[in-house]
Amino acid sequence: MDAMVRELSYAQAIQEAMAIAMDMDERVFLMGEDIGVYGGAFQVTGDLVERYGTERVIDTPISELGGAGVAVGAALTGMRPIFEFQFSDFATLAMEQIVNQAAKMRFMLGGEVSVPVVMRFPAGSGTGAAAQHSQSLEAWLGHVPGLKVIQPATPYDAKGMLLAAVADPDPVMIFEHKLLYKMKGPVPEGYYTVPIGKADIRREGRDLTIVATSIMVQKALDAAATLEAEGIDVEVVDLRTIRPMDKQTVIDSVKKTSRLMCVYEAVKTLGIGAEVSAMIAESEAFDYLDAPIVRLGGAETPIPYNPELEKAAVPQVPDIITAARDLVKGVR
Amino acid sequence: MDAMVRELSYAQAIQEAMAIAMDMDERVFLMGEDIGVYGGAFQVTGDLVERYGTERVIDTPISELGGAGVAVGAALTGMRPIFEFQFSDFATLAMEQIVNQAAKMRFMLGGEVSVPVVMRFPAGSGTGAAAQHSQSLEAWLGHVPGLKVIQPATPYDAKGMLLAAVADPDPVMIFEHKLLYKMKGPVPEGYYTVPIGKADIRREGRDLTIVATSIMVQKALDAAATLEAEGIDVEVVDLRTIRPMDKQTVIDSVKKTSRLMCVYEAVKTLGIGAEVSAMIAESEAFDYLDAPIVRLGGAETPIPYNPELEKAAVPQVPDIITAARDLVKGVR
Amino acid sequence: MAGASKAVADSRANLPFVYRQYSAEQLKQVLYKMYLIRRFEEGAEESYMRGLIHGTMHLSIGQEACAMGICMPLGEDDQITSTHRGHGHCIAKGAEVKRMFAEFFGKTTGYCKGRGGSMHIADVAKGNLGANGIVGGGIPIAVGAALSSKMMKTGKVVVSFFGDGANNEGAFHEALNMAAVWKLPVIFVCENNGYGMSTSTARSTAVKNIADRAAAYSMPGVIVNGNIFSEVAEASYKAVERARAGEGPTLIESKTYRHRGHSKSDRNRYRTKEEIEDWMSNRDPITLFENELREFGFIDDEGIEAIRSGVAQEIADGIEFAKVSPSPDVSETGNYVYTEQA
Amino acid sequence: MAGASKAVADSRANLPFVYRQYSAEQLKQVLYKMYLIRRFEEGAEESYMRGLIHGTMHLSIGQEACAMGICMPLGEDDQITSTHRGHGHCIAKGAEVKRMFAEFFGKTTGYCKGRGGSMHIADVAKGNLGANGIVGGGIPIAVGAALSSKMMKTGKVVVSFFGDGANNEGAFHEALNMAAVWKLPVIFVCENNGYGMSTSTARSTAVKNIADRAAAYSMPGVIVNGNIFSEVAEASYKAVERARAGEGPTLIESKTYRHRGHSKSDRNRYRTKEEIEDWMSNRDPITLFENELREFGFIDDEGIEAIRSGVAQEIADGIEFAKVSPSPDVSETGNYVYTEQA
Ligand SMILES: Cc1ncc(C[n+]2csc(CCOP(=O)(O)OP(=O)(O)O)c2C)c(N)n1
Ligand SMILES: Cc1ncc(C[n+]2csc(CCOP(=O)(O)OP(=O)(O)O)c2C)c(N)n1
Ligand SMILES: [Mg+2]
Ligand SMILES: [Mg+2]
Repeated sequence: MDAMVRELSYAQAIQEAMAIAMDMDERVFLMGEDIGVYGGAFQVTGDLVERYGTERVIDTPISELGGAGVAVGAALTGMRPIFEFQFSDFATLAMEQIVNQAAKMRFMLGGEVSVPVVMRFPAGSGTGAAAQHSQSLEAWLGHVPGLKVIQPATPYDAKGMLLAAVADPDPVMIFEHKLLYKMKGPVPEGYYTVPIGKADIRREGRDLTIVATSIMVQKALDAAATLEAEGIDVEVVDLRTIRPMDKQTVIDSVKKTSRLMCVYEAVKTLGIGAEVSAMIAESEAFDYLDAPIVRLGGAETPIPYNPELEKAAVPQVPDIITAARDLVKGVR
Repeated sequence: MDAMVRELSYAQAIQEAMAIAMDMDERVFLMGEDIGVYGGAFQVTGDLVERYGTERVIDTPISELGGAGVAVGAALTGMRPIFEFQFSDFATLAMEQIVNQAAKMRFMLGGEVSVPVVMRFPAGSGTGAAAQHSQSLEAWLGHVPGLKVIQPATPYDAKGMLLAAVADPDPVMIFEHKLLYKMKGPVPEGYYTVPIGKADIRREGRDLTIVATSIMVQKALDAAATLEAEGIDVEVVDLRTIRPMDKQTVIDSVKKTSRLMCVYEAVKTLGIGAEVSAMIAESEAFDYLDAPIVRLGGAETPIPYNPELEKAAVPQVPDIITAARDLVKGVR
Repeated sequence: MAGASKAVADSRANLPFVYRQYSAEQLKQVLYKMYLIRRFEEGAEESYMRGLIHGTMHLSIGQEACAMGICMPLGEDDQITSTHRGHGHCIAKGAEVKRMFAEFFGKTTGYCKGRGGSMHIADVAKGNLGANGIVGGGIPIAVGAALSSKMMKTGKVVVSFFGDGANNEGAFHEALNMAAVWKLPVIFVCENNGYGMSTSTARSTAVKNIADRAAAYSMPGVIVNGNIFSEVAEASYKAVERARAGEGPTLIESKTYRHRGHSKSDRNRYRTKEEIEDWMSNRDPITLFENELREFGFIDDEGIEAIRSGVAQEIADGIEFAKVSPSPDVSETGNYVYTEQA
Repeated sequence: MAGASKAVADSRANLPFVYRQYSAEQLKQVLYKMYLIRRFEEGAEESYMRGLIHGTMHLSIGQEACAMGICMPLGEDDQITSTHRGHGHCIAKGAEVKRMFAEFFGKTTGYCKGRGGSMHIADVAKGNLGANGIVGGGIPIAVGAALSSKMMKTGKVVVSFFGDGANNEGAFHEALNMAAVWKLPVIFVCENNGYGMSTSTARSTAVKNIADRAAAYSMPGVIVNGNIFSEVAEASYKAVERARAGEGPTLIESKTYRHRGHSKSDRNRYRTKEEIEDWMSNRDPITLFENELREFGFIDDEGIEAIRSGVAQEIADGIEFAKVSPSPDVSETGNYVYTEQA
């Protein structure tokens, strides 16, 4: 079946997933700002409006709170909306509907309803868009029971996890790093899903487990390639799902390598790495640890506009290499 | 000077701090929903409107986003607003102004401005107000550079830290547990401050460090009293500030006791305990650890209405006792 | 109008809307339900005082004509989103008081299995998508439900209840605008009881009537006396017709008053005793409707008595049902967070 | 009107507002600044194409009369909040283009020391509290600044610029309501260029004119041709007077057009070439104003030429300044997050 696998960009993979979902289920539709004729700020919806019409590819006014609420209401009453935030930063305007309504409605109503809404959040820095358009806020939603939160790192996962999200009866939040949109990778044609809640071991290794998310997965793999030459054998775990987290895969990896480093772009304090570290520190894997657990997260600063500062504010490949080397060699 | 120390409730202590701040500085004023003639949903502003008038104790319309933005704009232009959210849950409506504006404005403008706004968030469960009125969201704001985030646990600290917050040139977010409002404790008259960024060792001990926040501090102390009878000597660290965290005090304590447990009411995953645990696991204190780091946080659920379930959803004294005993005795 | 003779029907021609539109049986049923709402809330209040219910609650006593009038022309398939002050809406849309009491008592037989309480009371089967603890929170959700109706061509109409205080929330603005742009079958019902908690509309709202804001969304804005059942029902009827015809949303402002404080902790400092007295004595919606029914010959003293005692019985049974129902087990604290998958 | 003889003054009596209100020197200065805005943006665009500027930017070419007209009656102490499309506002409020270029180039000499870039350009000393990356984000902040003005009795007037797209944000609604209830000295200026990114007002907004929404806040709503400097300035002048007199806010809708795409990644699929052509050829605000000035005898070809070459020089100098200015050191990545305390 190899003939069915093409190289697609991450954005194309998402677009294909949305098209398949709309073909399979007429309840699926898209909502967001400028996702119609404009094709979306990052051209993820692209020309879908030409294929599915303005009734299923709905341009909303610039009303994030209301728009998210409409999606929640539609999901509650039988539809399957996929809502695009133009930038994940604008989730700050819609936290009410996401957190108080979508996440809690099933619970508050004693299980009488489900809210099968999918929300997509273009996230992260690196585009020179400065502090209000570059945030990584997945940890906030990861703290909220009732939500599922995913961060696919490859075109393959982007498609498969989006299709899993659409099939999921509960609200699923997808954080897509903007710099991934143009990244290419093999994507099978047709329908498939990648399960929510399962991490992926992207590289096996013996000396150190690096748990990475989103764009940091590729950076970790790049670092691992360099470290291999130095004789350091890194295992790279792509976390993929923030909530519910696949604890067992991480625990098993750490039991094997005895060392753990987490790499993520969001602000270090209270980011995903805090949870991964704490989860290991309270698990059976604690006894296997040969070294402190290291976190490489974003700097404690808003994202700067200046391109050099912008890069300096988030982990880069050399930072990962240095930190990994120090950790394995026992440098404190 | 003991004559000047009275017993005040936590709410009274806050009210007194606000009155002192308004007496000392005419730029200080209060904004919020029903803080005037109603006295605030939890009677924290009480009768202040009678003393300071409706121009300095301003009832806003029910407009959290706009109201927070007005406070930010006033702070930016020379005033010193103290903004009360009626419930911390409604911060979900104002995250835009808190996170994108207040937190980042100084940075985005290259240090040309400061935003000395204080925001108060009545938080937590235990009042039977169900899922949308019982959240503990301090971890979200703790993840945001540019903000300072505090959680005073006693009337003394509530007054002193609020006065420190008003004097601070940057935005300070205060999370006040609703069940603390009626708690009484000694409070000196007059002006004093309790520094932001300093933890407090509320009880010294040798066997185990419990880092607790807000209402969990008292519960931890209660647990410690029981454990003492069993020969377990607990050190209780009141974290007090979430951002910037007082790492050194926690590190020193763990180096002494070799065991760490964090107790907090918020949802366990990605709550404060994750950060405290990860901070220790990457610090010099790691080598001193004799046991896994345990977190006792809230259940992975919205807060239920039913009172028994509501209690079961957050750590209680017996839970702390059991967890501490197991940790010290090495039960896994 | 089953059972009404032609002569009776004719004699109704000059009567207010509901007397022309609905049968005597139906109208008596409305009176029954208005009493049911009131007695339900009185029963809940008493149970609260006796420590049987915890938390807080927001009573709609004095606003019963609103809930009943708006829901009168709705079918069981039509949907509503409700508010923190939502007991009346819930009963008006067809809920059983026993399951409501059970919810307030935190029991598994409650509408939300004891997880939601007063502020999240819902009855999805009857089209009540739920009360809401967030002021304005239900408004965009109603618009989403109306979008579903339009996309799935179900013909459903959706009503969003909210208060005067809610009209200053951004959610109100964003939701009304979208509903109007997309011409959705939704009715926005502002129950203007003069205050958002302690803040009068004069102190909170830059416009005299909430309905005046309808022009900002190019939709009809209708003001009714919310204490007169027929007025409310007539406005709702027209708005429902408009919505079903695909002509888009309507904003109805129903002016009314709550007799009780905002919630259980209100000292009522922001309004005078006289004002409260006046509304209670002279403009009580149940008294007004009951007198009208009697005056127009739709009911007699005996009929009223039957209603009152019927209601009393239903309330007593409801409370008893709630009391004897089981509480959820603490081992089930984590249930219903996610949908159980096969 | 320093220097204008009485005869000249009299002959102005029938001219549009600005020709009566301001001196020839002042008006020539306005033309200069309109050119400065345009050439600044063209210069920025070119620098972007050449890779000297990263990120994105939103050009206001075609909207220059708006920025200049609104800011004309403002004093240096008066304040504005601006938008993602804020270069014009910044220059109109008195900023130096060299420090703006330096900011775009990410240099320490920039207004934000290279931390903010185009979307956060500000000049606090001149009263520009900052552009904003969040649509509608500046509106409540402006109201807060106006509250400061009122509380501190500084007499300052605050202007909040925003686009037509922003008028559907909840922040717009909440902020205008509060400003009106509290009668604050703030002016809401909607630069209606017909589109919020790709979405026309017809597809996004349930009302024909944004100014029609002023009624929902009991404030005056004024519509002006945003491409005619005098019309804009006159409306602003009246609103400023009203604000300073303590009569509260005004909503001004300035109808205009942006010649360029929304940002650097716009394919312009949502509007026709003809539409763009028409606005560029027949309604360009600079051409209109320049022609008017010439027609009314306030300037001649030589004067225009002097302005153009003066602007060209200032732009060239500004770009050079930006180029040679130092970049911040990466060791300073964490600076300015908090206020440095003694
Ligand atoms: C977003 C939000 N803000 C504030 C509150 C607190 N609160 C609950 S009800 C209420 C007053 C609401 O007034 P109105 O909309 O007029 O409804 P009423 O209570 O009069 O029925 C307030 C301020 C809330 N629940 N949600
Ligand atoms: C809250 C928010 N939503 C969406 C965006 C993305 N965005 C930036 S500008 C823009 C269009 C704004 O339209 P308008 O207010 O009319 O201003 P214009 O660009 O036309 O000047 C959009 C959607 C944003 N920056 N902030
Ligand atoms: Mg009200
Ligand atoms: Mg526009």
